[in-house]
Amino acid sequence: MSRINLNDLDPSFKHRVAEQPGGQGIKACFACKACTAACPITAVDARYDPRKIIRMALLGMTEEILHSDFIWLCSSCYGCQEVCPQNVSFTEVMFAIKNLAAAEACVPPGLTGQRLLLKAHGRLYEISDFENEKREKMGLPRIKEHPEDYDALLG
Amino acid sequence: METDALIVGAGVAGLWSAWELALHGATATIVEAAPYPGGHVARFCCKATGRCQKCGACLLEDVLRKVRGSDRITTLLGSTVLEASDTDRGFDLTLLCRPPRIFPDRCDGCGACTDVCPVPGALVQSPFDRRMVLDQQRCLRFQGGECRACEEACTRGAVNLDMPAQKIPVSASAVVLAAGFRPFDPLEKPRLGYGRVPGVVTAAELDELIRTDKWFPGAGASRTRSVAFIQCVGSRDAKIGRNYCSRVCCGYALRLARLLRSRYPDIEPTMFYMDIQSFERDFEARLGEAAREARLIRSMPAEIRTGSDGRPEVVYEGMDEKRVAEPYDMVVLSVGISPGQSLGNLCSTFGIDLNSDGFLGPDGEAVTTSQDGLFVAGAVQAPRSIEDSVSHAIKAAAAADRYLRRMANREKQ
Amino acid sequence: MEALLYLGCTVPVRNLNYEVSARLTAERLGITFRDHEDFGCCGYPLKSLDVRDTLAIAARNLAIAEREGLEICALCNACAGTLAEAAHVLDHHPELKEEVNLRLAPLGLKYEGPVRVRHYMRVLWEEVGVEAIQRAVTRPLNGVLVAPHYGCHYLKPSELTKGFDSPDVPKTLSGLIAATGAQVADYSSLKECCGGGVLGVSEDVANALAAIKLADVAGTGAHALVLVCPFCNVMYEGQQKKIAKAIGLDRKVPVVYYPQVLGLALGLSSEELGFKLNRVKPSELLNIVEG
Amino acid sequence: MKTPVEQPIPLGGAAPPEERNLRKVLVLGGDRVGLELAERLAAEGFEVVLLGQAQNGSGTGGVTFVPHGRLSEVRGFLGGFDVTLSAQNGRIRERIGHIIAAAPAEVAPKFSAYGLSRTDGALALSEFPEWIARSDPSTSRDGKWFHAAFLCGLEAGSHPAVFSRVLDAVEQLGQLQNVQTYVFTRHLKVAGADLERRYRESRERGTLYFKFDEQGCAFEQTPEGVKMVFSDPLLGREMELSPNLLVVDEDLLPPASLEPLLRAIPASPAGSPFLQPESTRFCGVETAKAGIYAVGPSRGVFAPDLIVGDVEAVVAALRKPLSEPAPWTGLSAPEVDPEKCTMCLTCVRICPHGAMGFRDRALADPFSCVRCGICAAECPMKAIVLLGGVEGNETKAQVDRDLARVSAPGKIVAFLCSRSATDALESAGIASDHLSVVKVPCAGTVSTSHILTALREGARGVLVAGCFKGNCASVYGTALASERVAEITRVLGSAGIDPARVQYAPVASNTPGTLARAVRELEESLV
Repeated sequence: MSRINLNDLDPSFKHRVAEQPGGQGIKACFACKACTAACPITAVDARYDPRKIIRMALLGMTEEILHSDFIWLCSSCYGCQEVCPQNVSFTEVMFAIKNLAAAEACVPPGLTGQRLLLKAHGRLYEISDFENEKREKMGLPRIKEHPEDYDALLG
Repeated sequence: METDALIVGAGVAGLWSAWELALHGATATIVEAAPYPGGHVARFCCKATGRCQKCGACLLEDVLRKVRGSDRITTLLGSTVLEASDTDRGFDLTLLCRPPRIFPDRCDGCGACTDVCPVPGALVQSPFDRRMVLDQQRCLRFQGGECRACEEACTRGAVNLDMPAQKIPVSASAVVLAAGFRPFDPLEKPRLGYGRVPGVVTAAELDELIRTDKWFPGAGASRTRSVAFIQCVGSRDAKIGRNYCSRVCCGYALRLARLLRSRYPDIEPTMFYMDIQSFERDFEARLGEAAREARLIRSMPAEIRTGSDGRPEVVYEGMDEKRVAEPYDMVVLSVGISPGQSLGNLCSTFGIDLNSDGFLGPDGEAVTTSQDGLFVAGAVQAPRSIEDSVSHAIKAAAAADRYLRRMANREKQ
Repeated sequence: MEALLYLGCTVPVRNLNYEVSARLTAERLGITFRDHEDFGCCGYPLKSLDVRDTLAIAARNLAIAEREGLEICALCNACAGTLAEAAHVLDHHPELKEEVNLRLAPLGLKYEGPVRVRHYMRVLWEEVGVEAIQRAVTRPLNGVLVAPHYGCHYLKPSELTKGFDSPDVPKTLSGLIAATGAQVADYSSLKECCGGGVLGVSEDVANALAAIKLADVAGTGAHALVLVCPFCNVMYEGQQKKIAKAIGLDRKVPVVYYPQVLGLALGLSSEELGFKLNRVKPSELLNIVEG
Repeated sequence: MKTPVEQPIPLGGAAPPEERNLRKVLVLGGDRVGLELAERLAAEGFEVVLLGQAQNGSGTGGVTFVPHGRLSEVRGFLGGFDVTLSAQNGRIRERIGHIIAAAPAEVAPKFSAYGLSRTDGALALSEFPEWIARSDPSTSRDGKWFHAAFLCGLEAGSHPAVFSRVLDAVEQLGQLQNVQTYVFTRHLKVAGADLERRYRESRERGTLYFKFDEQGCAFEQTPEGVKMVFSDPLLGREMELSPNLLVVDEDLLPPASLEPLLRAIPASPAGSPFLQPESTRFCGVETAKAGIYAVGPSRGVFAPDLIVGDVEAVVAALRKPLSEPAPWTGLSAPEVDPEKCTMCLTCVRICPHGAMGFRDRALADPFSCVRCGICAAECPMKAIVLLGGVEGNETKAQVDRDLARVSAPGKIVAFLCSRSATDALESAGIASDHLSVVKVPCAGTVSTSHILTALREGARGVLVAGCFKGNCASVYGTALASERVAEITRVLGSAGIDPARVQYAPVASNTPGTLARAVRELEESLV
C-alpha cells in the first residue's frame, strides 16, 4: 500500500460523522483496542476491525472508508460499544458512517432492495392471501399491509 | 474536649498531618472509624527486591512510630464524626467513640473468635501485631443484632461487647479531612470475571497475601507461572464516571511483578496497559528494564472468562491484530482509586462539595477547601500514591498551621 | 397485564410456531396480547442507509401504541431493540423528535413519548416471574437439556437493558428455562453473535459466526438450542444445513423457541405449539416430554 | 554580616554555631516561585536574600535581591550557614539560617534528540505562547487546513507537567477553525490533576494522537519545512505529514545551580541532580541536611500546582520551632571524647546528614544529627558514643551496654534497626528464646566491634537486620552495615570460624515474614 499523506486527508470527516445521530462519540476514542477484542466479526474476517475503522475515520480517510466493502460487515451486536471505556457507541458510529456512504450511493444492492420492499409493502415480506390463509389455519389473525404510510415516510 | 486540629482518618495522610502539626506545637486528635490505624496501607507489603522499590508502604510504620511517641497527638479508633458546626473559633463537633471491643492485653490472637463470627471481615487480625480487632461497623451486635458468638468463644475473656459507645463533644480550631479512598469495586465490571472466574484477584488482595506471608506459587502442575496484570480497572473509564488516571496502578503493578519475579524467578508477568505512567524520578530510563521484567501489551482486554482448563483466560486483541484468548495461572486486576465511601456524609457534615472527579474538596492539588479552617489531605481529594499522600498531608498541615497561627493572633488582639 | 403484540416482518410469515406458542403461553400466564393491524416494519432494515428513516418508521409504530395507551411487547430481538432504542433516542433528543413528528404529521400521527417497549421474555421475567411460571408448570421438563441463546439485541446495548439482564453474565433466559424444569447447558460461546446482521452483506461471514455456536452446542449434547429471535433463527435453523456441510458437522442441532419449551411445560401439546414447523425436529426433546 | 572564609576542609564542615540566626533565609530563585516564596517568608518576618531574580516593581520589604548572583559555596549548619555568593560586584559572604533551593527547572528543548534544528516552522514548546500571540493559523490560508504537530515524549520519556503544557497549546489551537492538531508520543502521562479530562476534551475537539512503541518517526528537515515519516501504530500503514507547525517538547531538569548545595549535603548521591536522596523517606521539602530545603524542580517536582504546595510546606517548615530531631529514639546527640578524638574527621566525611563539625575535636550539631550512630560506628578511635537507649532515655545506657546486657552464650544476637526490623519483630510474633535483641537506631550504628563483642561473649550467631538498600533514612547506613558484615565474614572465614554465623538481612517493617525468614535461615545454617 502506498504511503498516506496526512496533509491530503480530510480532517473534517470525523466532525461530519459526529454530527450524524449516534455518531457523536467517535472522537472520544483513545484506541485502547477493547472494541476489537470484543468484536465477533474481526475474529472471522480481518477486514473488519472497529478500532482501525475509527482510526481511518478520525484521520479523515474518507474515500477509502466510504467506498469500502468492510464497513457493511458490522453485525450490530453492540459488543464493541459495551466494552468501550470512553462511551464511544461504536455500533451507532458505524451506522453513521454507513449512512454517509449511502448518501454517496455506495451501498450493497441488498440494502436498497429492502428499502424498495418497505415502500411497496410496509414490511420486508409481502403479505399475500396465501400467508393470511396459512395464519388463519393456525388460528392467527390476519395481517394488513400499509404501503401508503411507508411510501409517504420514505419519500 | 479541645484540640487545635481534628483529623478525620488515621491513614498515612491523616497520621502524617497530625505529626507535622505536632511538630509545629499544635495538638491533634485523630478520629478513625476502623479499629486499627493505617488505612489501606496497613495491608500493603514491602515491595523491595533486594533493593527498595520506593513503594512508600514503610512510611506508614515510620509515622506510626512518630505518632506513638508524641504526647500532642490523641488517636481515637473505632470513632466517627457525627455532627459538626462551624463557630467563630473553629468547629464544634460531636464524635461517636466506641471503646475497643477486644482488650489487646488479653487477646493472644488465637482466632477462636473469627472461627465463630458469622460476618466475614468483622473480626480480623491487626496488621501490626497478631491480636484480633473487631470492626464495629460490620459486627452484627453493633448493627442492631444480638450475636455474641465471639464473646462466648473467647477463652481469655478478651471480648467486651457491653461497654457503651460514647458521644464526645470536641471543639477544634481546624479540621483536616483525610478520610482516604475506596478501591474500585471490580464487581462493577463483571466482564473482568472478578468473583466469578477462579484465579482473578485484585492487586491489593495479592499485596495483603504477600504482606502476611500467605502467597506461594504452589507446586507441580498447578504452580503459578503466568500472571497477567490488567491496568486501568476502574480508571480512565468515562463509562463508569471515572475518567481520571488513578496515578498509582502502573507503579503498583510493575513493582508487584518485579517482587514476584525476584522471589520466584520462573514467574512470567504480563501487563495489559494503555500508557505506562512514570512512578519514579528516573522511571523513563528504566522503562526498558520494565519491559524485560514483564511482557508489556498495549491492549485492553474485552473479557476475562474461565477457560476450558479452568484457568482464567484473557480475551484481547493480540499483536497480530487477532482476537486472542490467552490462559493465565493468575489474573491480577489493578483496581483504581475511587472516591471514599463516607464522602457524601463528610460533604453534608462540613458543608463542602465534591470535585469534578467525585473526590472531596477542590480540583487540582490544593489542600484548602471552600470552608475556612477545613483542609483536605491525601487520597480523599484525588488519587495519590503513598509518597504523594504524605507530601500532600505535609502541605495540608502547613496550611492548617498557618490558619491556626492566624486564629491565635486574632484571639490575642 | 396487557400489551400490544408487535410481530414485525419475519415472525408472522416465517415463524408461526414462535407466534402461536407465544400467544398460547401468554394467555396461560395472564398476559393479554392485543393485536393492532396498523403495525408494520420496525425500521431496523433501513438503519444502515439512514438512521433518520429508521427513527421515523419506528416512531410511527410507537405513535400508534401511544394512541392506544399501551406498551409494546415484541417477539423479535431486533424489533424490540429498534423500537426501544428509537423511543430512548427520541425521548432524549427533542430536536430529533421534532424532526420525526414533522414526517409523521401527514399520516395523522404524533409521538410524544415515552412509550415502553419490552421483549416478550422481559415481560415474562418482570411481569410474571420465574416463581409464578414454576407454579404454573404442570409438566416439568425433567431430563431435558437445552442450550440458551440470548441474541445480541436481547442484552445490548446495556443502556436499554439495564435492570433486566447483564450482557456480561446473562441470566434471564437460563432462569426462564430452568423454571420449566429443563436443564440449562453451559457452553463457552454462549454470548456469541448469530451473524444474522451481516447475512445480507456476506453469507460467508454470517455463517462463520453461526458455525461457532452450532459446533459448540452440538458438543454439549443439548436436545435443542433455545431462541427468542427470528433473526437468530434464520442463522441457526435456516442456514444450519449449509453451515454443517461447510464445517463438517454431522450432528443436527434442533432449534426451538422458548415459548414452545415453556408451552410444553405448561401442558400444551407439541401440535398446538407448532412444532411441526420446526425444520430441525427436536425429536429427542419431544420424546422425553410427550413420550 | 560577613564572616571570614574558613580554610577549605573536607565536605565543608565547621563548628556547629554557638548562636543561630533562624530568621535569615537564602532563596535560590529565578521565576515567580522564588519571588512568591521570598514574599511569603518576608511577610512572616523572615529576612530574605533572593538570588537569581531581578527586583520586581512592588519593592517588597524584607527581601534583598541579588539578581545576577549565584551560589558558590555553603558551609556550616542550620541557623549558621556561611554562604559565599558570586555577584556582579564581587563575592558576598553571608551568615544564613536556612537555604531554600527554589530555582526553576532547566528547560531543555529536545531538538537534537529528534535530529531537528530550530526553524520558523519548528519551535520549542516554550516558544508556542509567543508564536500563537503573533500568528493566526486559521485565517492565513483560505479553506486549507493548518496542520500543527506536537512532539511529547516521542523519543523517550515525558512527564505530566510536559503533557499539561502541550495540552495548553492544543487547547488554544482547538479554538480555531480549520486547524488540525496532532500529538506524537509514546506513553501519554495522564497521572496528574485534570489531565485525563483535558486529554479527552482535546480529542473531542479533533486532536489526533499517535502513540509509538519501539519504532518512532523519521524527520526530514529541509529549508521548506519538516516532513515526518512514520508507520501509524494503529493502522500499520506508512504515513507522512508535513506540518505547518512542529512544536518540539522539552526536558524538564533540575536547576543547574545546585552544585554547591549538593556538596554541602554529604548524602547527595553521586551523579544525581536532585537535592534529596532517592529514598521515600525524603518525601517532603527537607533534604538530608537540616536547614537546606528543596522546592519544586530541585526535588523532581515540576507541575506548577504541586510547586505551590511545596512553597506552603517550606514556609511551614521554617516556622517549626527548633527542636532536636528524632525524639522517639530517645537518644541524645553523639558525644565525642576529646581525649580520644584525633581530628581525623572520618565522622565529618561519613555523616550522611552533614551533622558533624569540629573545633578542637569533632562536634555533632544536635539540631542536624538524626542519631543514626554511623559516626560512632565508623570512628577509628572509638571516640564517639551515643547516649541513651532505644527503649527510652531513662537508662542512659549506651548501645554497647545494651549489647553487654543481652549477650549470652548460645544465643543469637540480633541487631534490629528501629525503622524496620524492630516493627517487624513486633508484628511477626517471633517467639525465639534463642534471640537476644539489641535495638539500634540504624543498621549503620552496628560497628564491627559490636559484632565481634557479641561473638566474644559467646553468641552462636549474629544477625544485623536493617532497611533495604535505597530505603535507609540515613541513606547509606544499611550499605555500611552490610559491608561491615561482609568484611567480618571474610575475617572469620580466614580464622577458621564458620562465617555463616554473622549475617546481614534487609527487612521490611511491614512485611514481618522477611525478618522471620532471616532468623530461620540463620538458625538453620547454625545447626
